[in-house]
Amino acid sequence: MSKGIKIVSGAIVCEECKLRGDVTIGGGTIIHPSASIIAEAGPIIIGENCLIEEQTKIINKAPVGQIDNENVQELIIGSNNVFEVDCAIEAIKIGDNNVFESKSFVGNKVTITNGCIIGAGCRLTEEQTLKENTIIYGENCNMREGLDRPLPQTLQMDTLIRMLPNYHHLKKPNLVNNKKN
Amino acid sequence: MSNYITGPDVVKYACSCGLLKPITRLYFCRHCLELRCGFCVCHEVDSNYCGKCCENLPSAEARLKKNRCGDCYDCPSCKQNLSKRAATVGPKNPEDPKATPRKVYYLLCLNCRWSSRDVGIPDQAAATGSWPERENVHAARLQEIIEMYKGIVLAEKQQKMEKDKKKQRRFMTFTDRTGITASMLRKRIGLPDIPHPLLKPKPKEPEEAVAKEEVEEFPEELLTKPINLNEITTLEQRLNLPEWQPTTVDKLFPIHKQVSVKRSQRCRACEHNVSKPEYSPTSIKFKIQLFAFYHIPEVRIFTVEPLRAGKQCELLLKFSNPTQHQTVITFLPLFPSEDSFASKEIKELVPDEEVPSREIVIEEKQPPSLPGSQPSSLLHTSLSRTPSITVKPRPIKQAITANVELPTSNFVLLPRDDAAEFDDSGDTHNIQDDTKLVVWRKSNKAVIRLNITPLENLNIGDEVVVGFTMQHIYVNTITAVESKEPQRYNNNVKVFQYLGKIVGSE
Amino acid sequence: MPLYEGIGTEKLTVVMDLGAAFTKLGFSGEFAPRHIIRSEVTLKGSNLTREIYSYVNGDDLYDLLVEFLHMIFFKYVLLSPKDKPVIIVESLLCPTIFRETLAKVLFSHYEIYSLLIVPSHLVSLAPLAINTALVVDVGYLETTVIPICHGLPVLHAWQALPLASQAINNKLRKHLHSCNIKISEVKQNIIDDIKVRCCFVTPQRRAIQFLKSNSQLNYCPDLQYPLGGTKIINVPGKIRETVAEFLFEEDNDHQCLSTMVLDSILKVNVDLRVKLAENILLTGGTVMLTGFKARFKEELYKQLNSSRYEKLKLSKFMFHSAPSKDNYTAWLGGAIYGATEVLGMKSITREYYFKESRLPDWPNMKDNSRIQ
Amino acid sequence: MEMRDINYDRSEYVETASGNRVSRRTVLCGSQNIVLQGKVIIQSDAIIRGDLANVKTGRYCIISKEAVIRPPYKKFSKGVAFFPLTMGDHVYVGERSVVNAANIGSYVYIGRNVVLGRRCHLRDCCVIEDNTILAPETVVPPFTRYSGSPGIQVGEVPECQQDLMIDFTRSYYQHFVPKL
Repeated sequence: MSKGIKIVSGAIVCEECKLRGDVTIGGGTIIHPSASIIAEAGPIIIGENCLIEEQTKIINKAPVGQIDNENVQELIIGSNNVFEVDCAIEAIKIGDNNVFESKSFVGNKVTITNGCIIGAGCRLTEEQTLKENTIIYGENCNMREGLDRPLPQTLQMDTLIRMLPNYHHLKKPNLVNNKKN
Repeated sequence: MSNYITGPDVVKYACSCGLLKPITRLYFCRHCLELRCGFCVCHEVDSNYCGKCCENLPSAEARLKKNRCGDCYDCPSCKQNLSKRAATVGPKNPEDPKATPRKVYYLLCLNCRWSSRDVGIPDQAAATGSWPERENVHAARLQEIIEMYKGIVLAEKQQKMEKDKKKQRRFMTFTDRTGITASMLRKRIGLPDIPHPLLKPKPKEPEEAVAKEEVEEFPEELLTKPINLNEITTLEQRLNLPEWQPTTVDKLFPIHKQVSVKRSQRCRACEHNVSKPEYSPTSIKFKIQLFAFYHIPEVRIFTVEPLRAGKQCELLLKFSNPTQHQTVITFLPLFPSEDSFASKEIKELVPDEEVPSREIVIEEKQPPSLPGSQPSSLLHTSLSRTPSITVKPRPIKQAITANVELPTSNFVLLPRDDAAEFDDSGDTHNIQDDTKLVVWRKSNKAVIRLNITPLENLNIGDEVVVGFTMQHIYVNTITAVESKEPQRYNNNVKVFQYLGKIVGSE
Repeated sequence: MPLYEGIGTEKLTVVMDLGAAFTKLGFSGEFAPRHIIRSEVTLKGSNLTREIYSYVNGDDLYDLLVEFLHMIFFKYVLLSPKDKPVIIVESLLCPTIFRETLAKVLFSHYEIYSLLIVPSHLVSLAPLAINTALVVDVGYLETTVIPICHGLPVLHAWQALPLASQAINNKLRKHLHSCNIKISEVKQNIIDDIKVRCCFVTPQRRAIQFLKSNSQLNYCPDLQYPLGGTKIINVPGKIRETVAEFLFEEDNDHQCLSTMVLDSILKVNVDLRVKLAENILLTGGTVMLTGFKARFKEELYKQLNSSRYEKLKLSKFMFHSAPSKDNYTAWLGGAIYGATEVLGMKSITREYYFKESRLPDWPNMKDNSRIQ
Repeated sequence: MEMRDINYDRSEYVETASGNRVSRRTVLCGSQNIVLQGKVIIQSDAIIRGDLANVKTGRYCIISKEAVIRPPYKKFSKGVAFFPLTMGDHVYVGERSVVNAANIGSYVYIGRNVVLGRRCHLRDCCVIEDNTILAPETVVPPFTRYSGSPGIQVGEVPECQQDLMIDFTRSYYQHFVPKL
């Protein structure tokens, strides 16, 4: 896999965002300015129709103390995920239809399945795998089970797709839409 | 950097009731010329309003709706407010072509994503006011019991009144003399008997509760099946619904939002209002605002040199005059004791043992002692005052750990005029200041230099507290009836500064 | 709620039941308290919260109560207290300093019009419309038992033991610390929450087997209680079952919950004993623990056939269930009394209080003289 | 306590005619939709998303480092639109705070590291303490102090909050002087 940024056509990636290392961005994904996606210890693959807002930090960091990087770990992010302003993600794996609210933090020992909502300001560091449709909210991260998945933000993204291009310089998509994997 | 909004309070004023409060928390009653704080004013509910929809609720309606807003709801699981969400649902009869998709509403909590659909409450067609309520299961029975007790106590009260009335009746009635009551007479001449007003038919006694042998059984499956904590409600969630206190999550339901209040404060001594907000919930203006911040010169710590035990250091204080009248500030010792201040006497103002507890002093409300020549009858309005209860002011419990060398001269503070902010023309119009005292002066503000010496026996890390009495001329603009120009009084305020910790020792 | 017109017109009096852990607030004539809040105050300066019952002396209690009542009147009840009647539901064994300071705060600081103090055990009978029962109030600090015969509390037969919810909390905290070493100081309301959601009172037959050394009985399943997203408290099954056992084990002077009830019945004269045994009323929040009432009944029967109590010719015990949740039965009684005219007749007015400057109290012979 | 001088280097800040001091290192998207009413300070790395909807602030507003001012979106019957964000006079926004609110009144103090949820409505004279997370669509009544996550009312604000904020923001502006 060649090092470098791959953007599938249809994705809106603003100029001011910071992409480092081997990052693949799926179609229909919107990345707001000043977001940063850093693929240090391995590639990051972001699915379709994700929404990544300002100051978001998605980092594929080598777990501390593991210096040799022969087993390159991939950070795979599913589709229809929403990363709100200033959330920090270092999870191993993220499924679909998840919402990470502002200033939430997910440590590198956590696996997120589908339809989860991580409340604003919640810090998840404990080694765990969140079941489907789990809702984390409040100061001491109490856990609840939602009835169904959070509905994808299609309406908001359509308006963004119409509005963003006429205010920002966009990074050119350099990948035709037949996704490899 | 401590300011009034977030930082710790570094300058505190002594209120007339002995508590130390920053100037922003103090009121100044112009009728008895005293500082008042939240502790020694009488708070009253002024108006009710709902915090969310910011509408006023007249008090009768608030009482009828049990102090709850009609269409704002709180989430039962995390006490945040619920917002209404619309969902479109297929037309009633799918085959009829022109039927438009109906819009139905449900409640959703944006913090913990609890929704009214979780507990099976059907979505409502109208957005407001149609959500189902839950009745108290024992409502009917309790209503009967209350009626019964009312009846019993009422009858008892009437008998007592009856007994009193009988005693002091002076003239003799026909039955007293002859012993024939009206009902006996009516029976003899064949008329139907009229029931005695007191012996009206006893209301149907609600039957007494019968005790039962068996008691709610112990759920056996608790021993074997592991419980899922997400289904059991927490203690707070149960207590938010006191009447039903649901134990499982599926019995939770939306709670009406509690109404909040706007309060007005009234000075205890002279019953005058000290602060009265406006009626509309969103306005921040006040009808009556006697806040100390607008009447008493404000003291702020400008800079302070590093504090060393026993060594003299310099403290700069910034005085600002909020009133429209010029005032003169003089420094007086904290407690005007006759002899000079022995350092011991300052250090421990009040030894703790004999702190008198809060007795109540009941004295007839004498008019505020105005130095003017008003005859007291003029002030003492005719309405009879109930004996006023003033709690005896507690002694100020604040250890002073530094002596301040009080300057002998006083200084002038110019009135505040808001226009000064725009024209920066030189305006220190010919005030000769004692340069040793006044370091800097601009419109209604002045910076004063004081020398303070922390006490020798303080060690590193001790808090340094300095205090003095500030006497300023207060111009009372409520002109009494006959004197035209406003009265001028000397008002003494005790001010304490908390300068921080001792850094080094000599 | 049926919006009958009665509520709008007549004067609504505030009814308060200041418990050690929780305070029940509401209005007279209503069927449930409007609020049940913790009896604690967050001091303005720092945000440390202090319980009301942790007062040091009169003045400390005075300031705590001023702050607490200010929160009650202006955040929950939304009523300016000046010249208004107030009803307080209080236990007969409530410390005098608490009653006197509370009255002083209400009268001198909030200038209320009149104060009616009703004994909690007596008024707990009002929702049941009966006048003879044995009232067992299992509260936070202590459990008190006072028999009420024909509407009169039989005070010489009172029993009280510090076996209540505070003791359970302390025991639970000790156990949790022993088996979750890395858990530092756990806050009070988290312990309360674990007790209410996870713990229960086992039936007697299992308790007997626990005592037998060779019991191969397996306990109920363990439980993971999430704490603050990062830490998880492991609540082993053994604790969930046995945390409330000590309430029923006789301590070294042979005292426990069930013996209290029988001792109290012993002190009442003979003809009322059967009636009391068949009218037992359990009140107080701790009674709502799952399995508490069932176990309490079994323990009573077990005590009955022990040697101390054969003088008691009792055959069966019968329990009342009040038309309210157990933790606010006393408050409901106060609300029912408040709706009647007794408020006008028996409450202490401001003038009386300032003339006497003390509260009439049953131990005080001036109020309780026999000759009247 | 009197406020210390905060000095900034002259090259980084632009001073407009009406006294606004805006750092060059800010991300101002859609700057023609952003209206500053005068004597407003926007410090470095702040983000104002004027491209989503127009943002209007009052006089003497202070937006600290890395703060994000972002108009919220609102779902209507037909599609989604971004709500214009208006701020009153004398408003202070702390560092790294995310303001996603719909409307902020005047004389409001917002602490550091605060998150205001979508479509919040802050009335005049309210104080949001540091590290508070306000749930979306919360209405903060005047003269209240909010704290905690989710934000609940923890106290009250003194009645003369209006003058305190005027004095605070004005002395902040006067002590915000370029490095000599």
